[in-house]
Amino acid sequence: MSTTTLPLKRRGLDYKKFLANNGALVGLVVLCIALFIATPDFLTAQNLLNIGIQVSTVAVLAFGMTFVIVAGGIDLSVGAVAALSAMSSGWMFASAGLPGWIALLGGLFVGALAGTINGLANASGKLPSFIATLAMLSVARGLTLVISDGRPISTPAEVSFLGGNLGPVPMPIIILVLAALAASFLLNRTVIGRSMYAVGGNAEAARLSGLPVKRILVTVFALAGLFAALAGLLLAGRLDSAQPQAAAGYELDAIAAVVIGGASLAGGLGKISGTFVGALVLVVIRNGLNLLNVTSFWQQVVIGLVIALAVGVDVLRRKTRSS
Amino acid sequence: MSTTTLPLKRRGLDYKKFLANNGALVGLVVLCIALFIATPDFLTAQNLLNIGIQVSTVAVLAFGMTFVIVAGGIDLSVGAVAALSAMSSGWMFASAGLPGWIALLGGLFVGALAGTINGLANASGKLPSFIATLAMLSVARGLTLVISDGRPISTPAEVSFLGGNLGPVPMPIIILVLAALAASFLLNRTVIGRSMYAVGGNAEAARLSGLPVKRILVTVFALAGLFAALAGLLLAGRLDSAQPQAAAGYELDAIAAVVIGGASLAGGLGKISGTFVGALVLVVIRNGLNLLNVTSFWQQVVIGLVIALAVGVDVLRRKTRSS
Amino acid sequence: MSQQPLVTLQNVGKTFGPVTVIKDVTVSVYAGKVQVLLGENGAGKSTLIKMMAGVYQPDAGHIVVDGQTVTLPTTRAAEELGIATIHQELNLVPTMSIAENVMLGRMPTKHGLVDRSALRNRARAALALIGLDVDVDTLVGDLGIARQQLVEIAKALSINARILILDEPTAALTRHETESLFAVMTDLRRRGVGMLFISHHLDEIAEVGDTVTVLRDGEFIAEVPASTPEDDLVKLMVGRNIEDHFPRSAGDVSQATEILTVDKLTSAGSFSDISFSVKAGEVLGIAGLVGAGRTELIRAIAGADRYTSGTVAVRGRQLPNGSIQAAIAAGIGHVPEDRKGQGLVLDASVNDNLGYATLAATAKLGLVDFAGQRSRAAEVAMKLRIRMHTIDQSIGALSGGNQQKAVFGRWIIAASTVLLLDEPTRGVDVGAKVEIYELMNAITAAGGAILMVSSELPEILGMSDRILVMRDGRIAGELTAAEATQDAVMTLAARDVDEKYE
Amino acid sequence: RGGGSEASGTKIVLAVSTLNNPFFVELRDGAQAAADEAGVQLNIVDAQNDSATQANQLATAASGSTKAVIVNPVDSDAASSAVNDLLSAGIPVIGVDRTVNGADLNSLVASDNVAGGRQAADALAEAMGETGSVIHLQGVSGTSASRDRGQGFEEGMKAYPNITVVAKQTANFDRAAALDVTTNLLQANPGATGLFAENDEMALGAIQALGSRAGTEVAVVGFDGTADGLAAIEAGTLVATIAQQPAELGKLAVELAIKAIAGDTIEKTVPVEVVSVTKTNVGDFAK
Ligand SMILES: Nc1ncnc2c1ncn2[C@@H]1O[C@H](COP(=O)(O)OP(=O)(O)OP(=O)(O)O)[C@@H](O)[C@H]1O
Ligand SMILES: Nc1ncnc2c1ncn2[C@@H]1O[C@H](COP(=O)(O)OP(=O)(O)OP(=O)(O)O)[C@@H](O)[C@H]1O
Ligand SMILES: O[C@@H]1[C@H](O)[C@H](O)CO[C@H]1O
Ligand SMILES: [Mg+2]
Ligand SMILES: [Mg+2]
Repeated sequence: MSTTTLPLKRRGLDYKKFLANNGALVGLVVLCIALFIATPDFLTAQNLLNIGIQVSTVAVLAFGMTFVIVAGGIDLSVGAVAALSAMSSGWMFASAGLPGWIALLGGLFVGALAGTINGLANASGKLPSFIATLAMLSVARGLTLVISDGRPISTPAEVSFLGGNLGPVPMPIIILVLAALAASFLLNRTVIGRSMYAVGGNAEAARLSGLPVKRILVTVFALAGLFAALAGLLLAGRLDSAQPQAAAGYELDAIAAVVIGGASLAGGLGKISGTFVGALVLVVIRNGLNLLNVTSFWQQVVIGLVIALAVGVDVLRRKTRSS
Repeated sequence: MSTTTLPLKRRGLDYKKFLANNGALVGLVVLCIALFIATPDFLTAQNLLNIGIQVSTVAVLAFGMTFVIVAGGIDLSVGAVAALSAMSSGWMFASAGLPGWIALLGGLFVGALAGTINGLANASGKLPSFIATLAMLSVARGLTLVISDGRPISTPAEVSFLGGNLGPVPMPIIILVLAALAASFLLNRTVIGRSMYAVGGNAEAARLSGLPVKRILVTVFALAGLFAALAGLLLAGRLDSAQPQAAAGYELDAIAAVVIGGASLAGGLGKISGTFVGALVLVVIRNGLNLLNVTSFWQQVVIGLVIALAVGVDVLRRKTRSS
Repeated sequence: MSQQPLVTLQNVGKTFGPVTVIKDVTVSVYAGKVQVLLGENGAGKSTLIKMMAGVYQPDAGHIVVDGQTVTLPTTRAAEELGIATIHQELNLVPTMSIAENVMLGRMPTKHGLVDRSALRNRARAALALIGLDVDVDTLVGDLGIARQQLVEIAKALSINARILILDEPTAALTRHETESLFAVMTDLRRRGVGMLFISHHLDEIAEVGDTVTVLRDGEFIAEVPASTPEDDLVKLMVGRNIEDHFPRSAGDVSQATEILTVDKLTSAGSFSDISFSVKAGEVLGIAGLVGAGRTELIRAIAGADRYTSGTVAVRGRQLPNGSIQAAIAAGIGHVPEDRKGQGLVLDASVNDNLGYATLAATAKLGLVDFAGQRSRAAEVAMKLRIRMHTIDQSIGALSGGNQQKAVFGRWIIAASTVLLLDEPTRGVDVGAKVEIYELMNAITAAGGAILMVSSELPEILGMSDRILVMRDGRIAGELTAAEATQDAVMTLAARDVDEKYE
Repeated sequence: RGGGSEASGTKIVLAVSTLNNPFFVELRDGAQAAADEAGVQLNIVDAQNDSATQANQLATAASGSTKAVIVNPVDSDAASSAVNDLLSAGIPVIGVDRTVNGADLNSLVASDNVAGGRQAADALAEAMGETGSVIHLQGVSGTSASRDRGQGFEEGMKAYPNITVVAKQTANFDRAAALDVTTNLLQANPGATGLFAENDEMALGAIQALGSRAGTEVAVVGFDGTADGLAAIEAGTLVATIAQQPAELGKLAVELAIKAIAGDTIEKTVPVEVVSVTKTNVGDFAK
């Protein structure tokens, strides 16, 4: 067989490829079927809309995180940056008196800026991304409190619109879809996106091949910051206010979504579609446990087990396939 | 210059080696000098004792984390496992009516058991350690709440003793020192300790060299669980009670301590002495900011900046040396 | 051979998913003999020996050790039967010391603890066997690739195996180290150790081998004595004759313009005061011993490392210090010495790996030219005869030689006119070497210039139009193609090598 | 457990901000007891102090067969849009412990945190003889409980010109954090004679840090009236705590919810006493 050299049959390749790229999908489907059997409240149009809305924040954060993890880094600051961006936006509107849409753009800018600083600290300052972004987590959360004096700030109508409806469709779902398309386009079709895989796979080989590794890393973190800002504004829109403690701890959810979605913290692997499935797994578990009225202490136990199982199903599947 | 080729001279090698292994030490020293100048309260015998006590929990957690990170993994569950161990110990004493010392040992056992489960999930179940331990974080925190019904349980005298004094010396400091010696001994002198570096540095090479990679990984996580239990009991001893939310979020502190101490999340690198310095950096910052009464909002900003600087100093130092 | 073999792979087969890599092959190793495996890149040599080493389990056939059928589920099981392996790809832990790497999995203990002095002593003894004299506390990650290879060899030697498998141990070595290794092999043979040896250096076969098993496309082709003439071996291996192993067709460059000009280039600690130029149509070879600083020089020219002083210019235009992108824009293509660590993204596809250097240049509006990249990659893969299952498979699963061709191919696609080659044919089979040499010819014929570092003297002598010899980070001398002989080069390279070793 | 009474089929959702704190555990217990007694099903969801999680949970509640919702908002502002969605779907919403700003709740059962903060200032001042220096331990930055209590305390302190607040630091409502922070603050302010903690958990951590000085040289005042807090008052280490009656809050909320489902008219606000508990009246509260 080893004779074939070049072009290459594609037997059922797409189906296999899809499953390989979306391992946790199997886990998600199993989870949904179980919930469908367990409670009639799960598979209702309203509940599915709820899930769509609920997944939006974590998924958007996780899309940004996907860039970082694909490129071999980690970003612990996304939750804090989300809060800082939304709070800055609220402040620009409420205290600085800027027009709502400028405040909205300003919030996005703050997120991208924080991400750029992460990227520079990592790429030029040679700080491990874990440390650079841990520092940013603390700084951004602190600044959020400073700006707000610990109080929520209500957001301009433009931001609240992000949390509302466009006709019958909730805006968070629209934004989620747009963010997914944009992230996936960036990662799959653009030079910078493809370069992220190379940098995460072997940064030295990428550098020697002439890829601008530093610039790529800065872009990666800037994008993570921008997506975090979008998630933060989305959240503020849903809550009609920027909260000083908004999105606290979400970084772990975002990383978990990316990893459940098939990426490796070692870098070089990851897909937006996988990340989306990973975020859905996390949200569907919580939604389902609420519907089933599992008591909140046991809920955490069950969440842990289901996360392990959802990823475990994928591991098992891969094992079976390869043998 | 370019003349030396082969046997590489050792000019002041040990001094260099020490610094190379303890990079953040420079950062710590700078930090201490700054605090010494800023406030007379810093460099008092009492305050140094306070720092010793305050660093004990995080440092013991971080020692356990060092094994995991050296072996190329990550353990997000240490904080939750610490709480579960202490709570189990309290429950064994208060509800099951077991003798205090059995409750103490029982607590340690629970921690090691949780760690072993992490290890098995990672090594045999092939779950990425991030996912396996994230699941354990959720499960252990949930079980802690279930056991305690959300209320603190007071601990037996044997556990409280861990938080007390032995003559003039605080027990947490004694335990800290013993834990550091044990961890460092394990990592440096034993075969399993050295094998952890091999597994983290190049798992494939370790496997091809006949090392029992799975067994090593299970041991690594079991040790992390055991150290977490010790930290949890120490904390409970200091508070005379096991708290359901004890050590929440400490996993990030523990990981940060290890990374500040010079380890890499890619595995294969790390030292107990470095981790200790890393933990001290975190605790000294917080102690200093309390002494200086920096307002709580700004405190977080400053903590972030100092973490970045402490590690940055090391990066700078290495740059200067190599050029 | 009436004697019972130490180990036999009996009618073994191996498949990876849909790909059959080994089909019904039998090969034996006898005490005191060196069995050679010969085959093109991707013929299945490494796969075959991995079954003997306990890395892979055969899908068909069985393994016989001392007349008993055995299974080797782990490397440890193989080691317990006295089988030690030097793998083609280095299997070292970069963050650990040489001593610990040599003794990995077999740490000496005292009272259950690592016995550090025994550890160092045994590691030193192992290094001494192959004449590597470095501090055993040095981290392996700080060593160049050649010394890492020596550590890997020392590691296997220290096992005191009855059966030693050597998968291309000489690929990264210069003649000097190769001779030390052969001396050890001769000694082992005398002591009754059976060996299985793989190399693409045909001259080495007669030197150390007893019998040769030839594989082609995973199938057994022939077993012949090691004294078989090289040409016959080549024919068995590739199925055709190779007329000229070094088909260098140099033109007259006396009137040609200088393409690459290096002036007083110095990098503190690595090399100093290096000046030379390469003209259009010329191949300049750089010879030297391991550690002479050749790799550092090449990396500095390529922009991979910063230098302290001096200048590098391409076609008269000075390149900025430490800029790989500027170098590439000026037409430079750099094939690094460590393909695994520096050349390839192992988890990425062959297609992606071939295209990295041209990703940005061929993009439109920042969007990747997928179709174009793919057709260019396919074309070059075909031209270089890269043996693979599909162009979308991860490059880590290709055989070593085919990986090397892919690194080369990246710069062919980029149409580089100044190639900096660091051990360009390491691990490449004779047939493919000639293909690479033809490509070098094509590039020089089109007015390009090539700077080639190689530790393979025949390659340096056969392909260079001019040879610089480096020693201790300086240029020790220059030879024209006409004056260059192995002796002349070695004399310049190693003039006071003995003093240096102590 | 909530499932006990399918007979009536009435499902009430209690959305609580967190159950990681004894205060809310007691609130939950009070609510559960009242639900059991009335034979209704009580589903309890825990937002773990995250406003967005709570919004998700409220939305999920709206899609089920829920008859009424009791909400203990993580943040009073952040809950409004989710609560308004419930109200416009015709589901009655009762607030408990904290109000929901910008929503027309059917009823609110609460104690007043700002007033409680003022009472804490008075209790502390009295114990200190209206003179001395005070350390103020704050809760999680940015939470309404911390904000309101801090605000009330500062307002209350203005009446005592001879008392100065020498340090104000956060200990995150957490006992262990309070132990370390208090230790550090005492280092810089060895002369402090009073300490206000925005909850009992922090007060207990501070007492641990003070050791034998607690209750003798340094007066400590907490907030909540948890079981451990009351025990500390009896032991003399805690001077006072501002007791809320969480079980009572939970019980009243469920009773109001049942009335609202039945269509009865209910009071818009049901105040629950916040009591300064000291050694003199601790006997009335012991649990
Ligand atoms: N893990 C694997 N998965 C899929 N294919 C593989 C794998 N390992 C090897 N192959 C394929 O098997 C064939 C034989 O590879 P092998 O490494 O044995 O060749 P080799 O004879 O050692 O070549 P070289 O001289 O280049 O080292 C190659 O085509 C390679 O792509
Ligand atoms: N950080 C380091 N510490 C110790 N030795 C080093 C370090 N870096 C490089 N060396 C050694 O310096 C020597 C010079 O390296 P270089 O790779 O340039 O030599 P070379 O002539 O290209 O030989 P080859 O590539 O065959 O090894 C090498 O032997 C390498 O092992
Ligand atoms: O009212 C509660 C309790 O006082 C608790 O201690 C912290 O959170 C507040 O909201
Ligand atoms: Mg091979
Ligand atoms: Mg070299």
